[in-house]
Amino acid sequence: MELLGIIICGGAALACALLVILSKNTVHSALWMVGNCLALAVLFLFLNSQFIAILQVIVYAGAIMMFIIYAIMMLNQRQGFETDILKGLRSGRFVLLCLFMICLLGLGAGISPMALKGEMGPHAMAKFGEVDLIANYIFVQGIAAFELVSVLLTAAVVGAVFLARKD
Amino acid sequence: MDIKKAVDALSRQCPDCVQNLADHNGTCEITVAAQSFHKVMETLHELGFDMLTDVVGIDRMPRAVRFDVIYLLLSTRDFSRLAVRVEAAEGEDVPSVSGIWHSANWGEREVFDLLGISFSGHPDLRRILMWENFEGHPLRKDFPLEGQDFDKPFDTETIKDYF
Amino acid sequence: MSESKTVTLNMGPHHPATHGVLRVVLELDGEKIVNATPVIGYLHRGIEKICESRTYQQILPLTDRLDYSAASANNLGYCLAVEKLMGLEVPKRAQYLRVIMAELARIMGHHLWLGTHALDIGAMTVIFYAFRDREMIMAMNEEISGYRLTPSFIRIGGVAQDATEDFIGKVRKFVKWFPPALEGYHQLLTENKIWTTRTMNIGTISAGEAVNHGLTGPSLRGSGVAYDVRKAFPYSSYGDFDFKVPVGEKGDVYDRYLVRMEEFKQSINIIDQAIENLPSGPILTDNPWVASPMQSEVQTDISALIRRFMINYKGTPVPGGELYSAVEGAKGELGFYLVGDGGEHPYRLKIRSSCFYLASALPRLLVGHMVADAIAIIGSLDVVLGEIDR
Amino acid sequence: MNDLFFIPIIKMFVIFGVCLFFITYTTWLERKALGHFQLRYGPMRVGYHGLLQPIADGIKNFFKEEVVPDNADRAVFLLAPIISISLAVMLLAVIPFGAPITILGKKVDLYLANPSIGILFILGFATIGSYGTILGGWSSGNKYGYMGGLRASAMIISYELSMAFAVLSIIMVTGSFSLVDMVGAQQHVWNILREPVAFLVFLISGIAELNRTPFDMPEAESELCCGYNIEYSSMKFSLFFLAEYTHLFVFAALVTTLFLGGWHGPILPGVVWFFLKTFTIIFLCIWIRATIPRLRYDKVMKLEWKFLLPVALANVIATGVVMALFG
Repeated sequence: MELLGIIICGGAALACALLVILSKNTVHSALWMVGNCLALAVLFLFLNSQFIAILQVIVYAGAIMMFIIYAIMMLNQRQGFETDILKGLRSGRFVLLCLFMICLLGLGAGISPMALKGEMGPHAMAKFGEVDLIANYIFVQGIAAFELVSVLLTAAVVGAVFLARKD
Repeated sequence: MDIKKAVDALSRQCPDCVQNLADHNGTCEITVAAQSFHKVMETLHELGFDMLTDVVGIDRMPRAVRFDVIYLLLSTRDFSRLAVRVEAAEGEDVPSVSGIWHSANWGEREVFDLLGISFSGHPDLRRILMWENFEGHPLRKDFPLEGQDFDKPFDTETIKDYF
Repeated sequence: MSESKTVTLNMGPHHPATHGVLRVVLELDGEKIVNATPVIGYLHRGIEKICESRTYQQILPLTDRLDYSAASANNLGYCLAVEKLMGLEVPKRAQYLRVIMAELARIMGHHLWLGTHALDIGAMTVIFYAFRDREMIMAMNEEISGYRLTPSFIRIGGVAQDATEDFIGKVRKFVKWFPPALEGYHQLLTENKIWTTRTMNIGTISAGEAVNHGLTGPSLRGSGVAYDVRKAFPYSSYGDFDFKVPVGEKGDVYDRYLVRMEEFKQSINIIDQAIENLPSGPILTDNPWVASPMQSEVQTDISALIRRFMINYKGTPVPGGELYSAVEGAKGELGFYLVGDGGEHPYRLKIRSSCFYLASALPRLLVGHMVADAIAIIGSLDVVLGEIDR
Repeated sequence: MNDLFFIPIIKMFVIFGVCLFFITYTTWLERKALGHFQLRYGPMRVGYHGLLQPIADGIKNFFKEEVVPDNADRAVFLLAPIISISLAVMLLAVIPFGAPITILGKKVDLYLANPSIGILFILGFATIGSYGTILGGWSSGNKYGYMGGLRASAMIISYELSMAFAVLSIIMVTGSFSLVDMVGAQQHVWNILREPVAFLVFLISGIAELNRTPFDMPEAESELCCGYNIEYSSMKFSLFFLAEYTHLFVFAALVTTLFLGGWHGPILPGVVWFFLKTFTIIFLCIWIRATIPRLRYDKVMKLEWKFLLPVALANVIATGVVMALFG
């Protein structure tokens, strides 16, 4: 039952991901990306991590994709544009991409059993109450790294805004 | 401003341009020749007639010089009116004053649209009330009021609009 | 990616906020307007052309349809022009009744403006308060003339009929009732923070530019030019009444709003003075060419019947000549350039429409603002398409 | 086993049925209340004081012609109202309507689900639901719709933040993400007394997210002639309309749950209290709509980024400080 769900959601995520790069229309691509995020969120649910799942929905499917769609809508008013990369992807390089993804899948299949055993594994989360666990990881054990990353991101944002300024 | 004084000042600045001075039921009116018209209007603007109230076109059809164009001026300082009349034959241009008064822009467009008097130097002389490919000028006295061609349909195919 | 960064937005002629069939083609950069082109003519009925083949009396109802939100003021302007050409003297009582009707019409027009302007900016309740009061004036119109919106009450040479006691009572009641209602409008809008941010410093036009663009009426007075035809060229006994001409300072949407709100007060003030000092006497000039005989005369006197028939079907010959005569309509200077040739029809009647020139100033006012401001600016100019297109 | 299987399904039908009934009648309430604010009666013809009006509207819209513009992106155009309504209805699942009641000797909770992340569920899926608005505007192939969609996405991106921060301070006070726990924590003191600033921020940003006056940017009828739903007709329009009112209802229910003590209240049963409070908030929204003009788009953005967000952040910090000192 669970495995079936995982297979369906994983398949959906993969299909969405493929459609992201194969859609002609940019907004459609972005929409498939939202679908991808949602499928991933459901996968997280199967891993018993509700919190991560809902974060996936709020942050990625909600906020970030909203930004991206806003930007796309702002830039091209419904005239779908095809860049060279997209054209290339629909031709021979598509096969290459599929190969790459299969490799990735294999890699994931090899790694995941190890990862799922640790303290962050689904069974541990179900037992412990995952928000506490994650909060503990981020704000107690990894506080220094967390703060450093936030400073780095802030600097990156400031830099990006500075570079993107019109004059 | 006393209208008489203004007209005197005008005659001093551009002599011989005022062809006729008349009083139409309380509104002073001067008739100006087309060639000195623009200069007269500039002078009047400097003399304080800062608002162009309206542009009136009249078709006097049997007359040789067919059209009258009357510019109604107003001074908002002391509220005095002055009408300036310029005559134009068919096919003759009247110098546009839309560079002096912005309101002349639409006023002259309307006269152009409805009477077919063109204004030289007008920045945007298009039809305004009638649609673009309308034929004829409705306020001319020889415009047919009824007949076969009277009620032409609005043709969206040939119209060059903003899109 | 795309060559032009601007979007063309075709606002109107079917748009809820363009007050009729005004069409403005906006060129937008994001939400900012970089270019605006008003397109008019969708309501062009050729009134000026029709007038050339109608008798002077028959033209009167056409003038109602110019600025249909304040119809009586148009009647007054037209009648004054014809009377001036004929050299008619109008009895004092008729003049006072005309003033009352014209000022009621101005209040009616301003009611429509206030309601729709506020609705455009998003305050949807004001229009119902304004229309409640407008309804009272409609009832007065109906009482005195039989028509609610387009009374055609003011006639060449006087007015259609004498004011009834009922009408006078209604006007008195309205004069008492309206100032508190006006306070209500003020409470809803004037101090409202959102209202002030939406209207202050929007659509600003300096006095010089406003004059140059041919703005008249409240839109010009909002810029600080105290030009009011009622004061500058008094007509129809306006000299008898004591009233102020409110002016603004900056010439933005808010100032135009305040000027109109103050005009409500001044108009009600004029009506109050006129109704209290209403002189007695005839309501129609005694010139037999113009004064259509009363019903009672027609029923007893054959010559009166013939005369009435002649006036109504053949029309009144008006001496030749040209003149320009203007009144202060609800939107600004409403002028009639009348050319008579001695016959029963005018040779040419040019209507100086205030809204036409208000609309011509739209590009100047809109550029640089946002789409939402465009709505506020169009609302603040208070254009009526019936008068723009004629 | 049977109980476990049947009760959620029955509950689902009851809750969605009752809520959709109330939501439909919210439209009636809005029209009636607006009418009386504006010296009118509102709907009067269909049923006693127009009571059957929502049903008549539904039937009418059902039989109207479906129009899909040539210029529209057909798939997205059809998808948009579905996204809107389905995600809006999903939100009803986690709202606790009342204290547990006993039916036939069994304890029944008056909510469909109580996930440990209830409040995040609502925030997340409300955002996803607004894709319906954005895509509806974008796909219509109409410039007004396009601008409405653009405005909608900008609004969501902005106001989501202050809303989340207002919720965050409540989470800090309650110590839980579960809506049921949040109501439980308010048995004695309502959160509105503990977190008045968060309440105001939540109310304002909530009204903004609902796209109601004075923040009705995406559908400003006088500017954009209805904005994002300009090309929609028939049932598709109805779905948008219903989704909008569902959001209004959920928002009011959320304010009740987070700040007004949920189902707690003396004498009357919990469910009654819940709906009383919810409809008070809905009435407040209608009242605001009847009174206040619309803000301009850029001012709306300024209000969020320069005022609401800093206030909400400061409130979170203040809450933390107070909790650290006295908690």
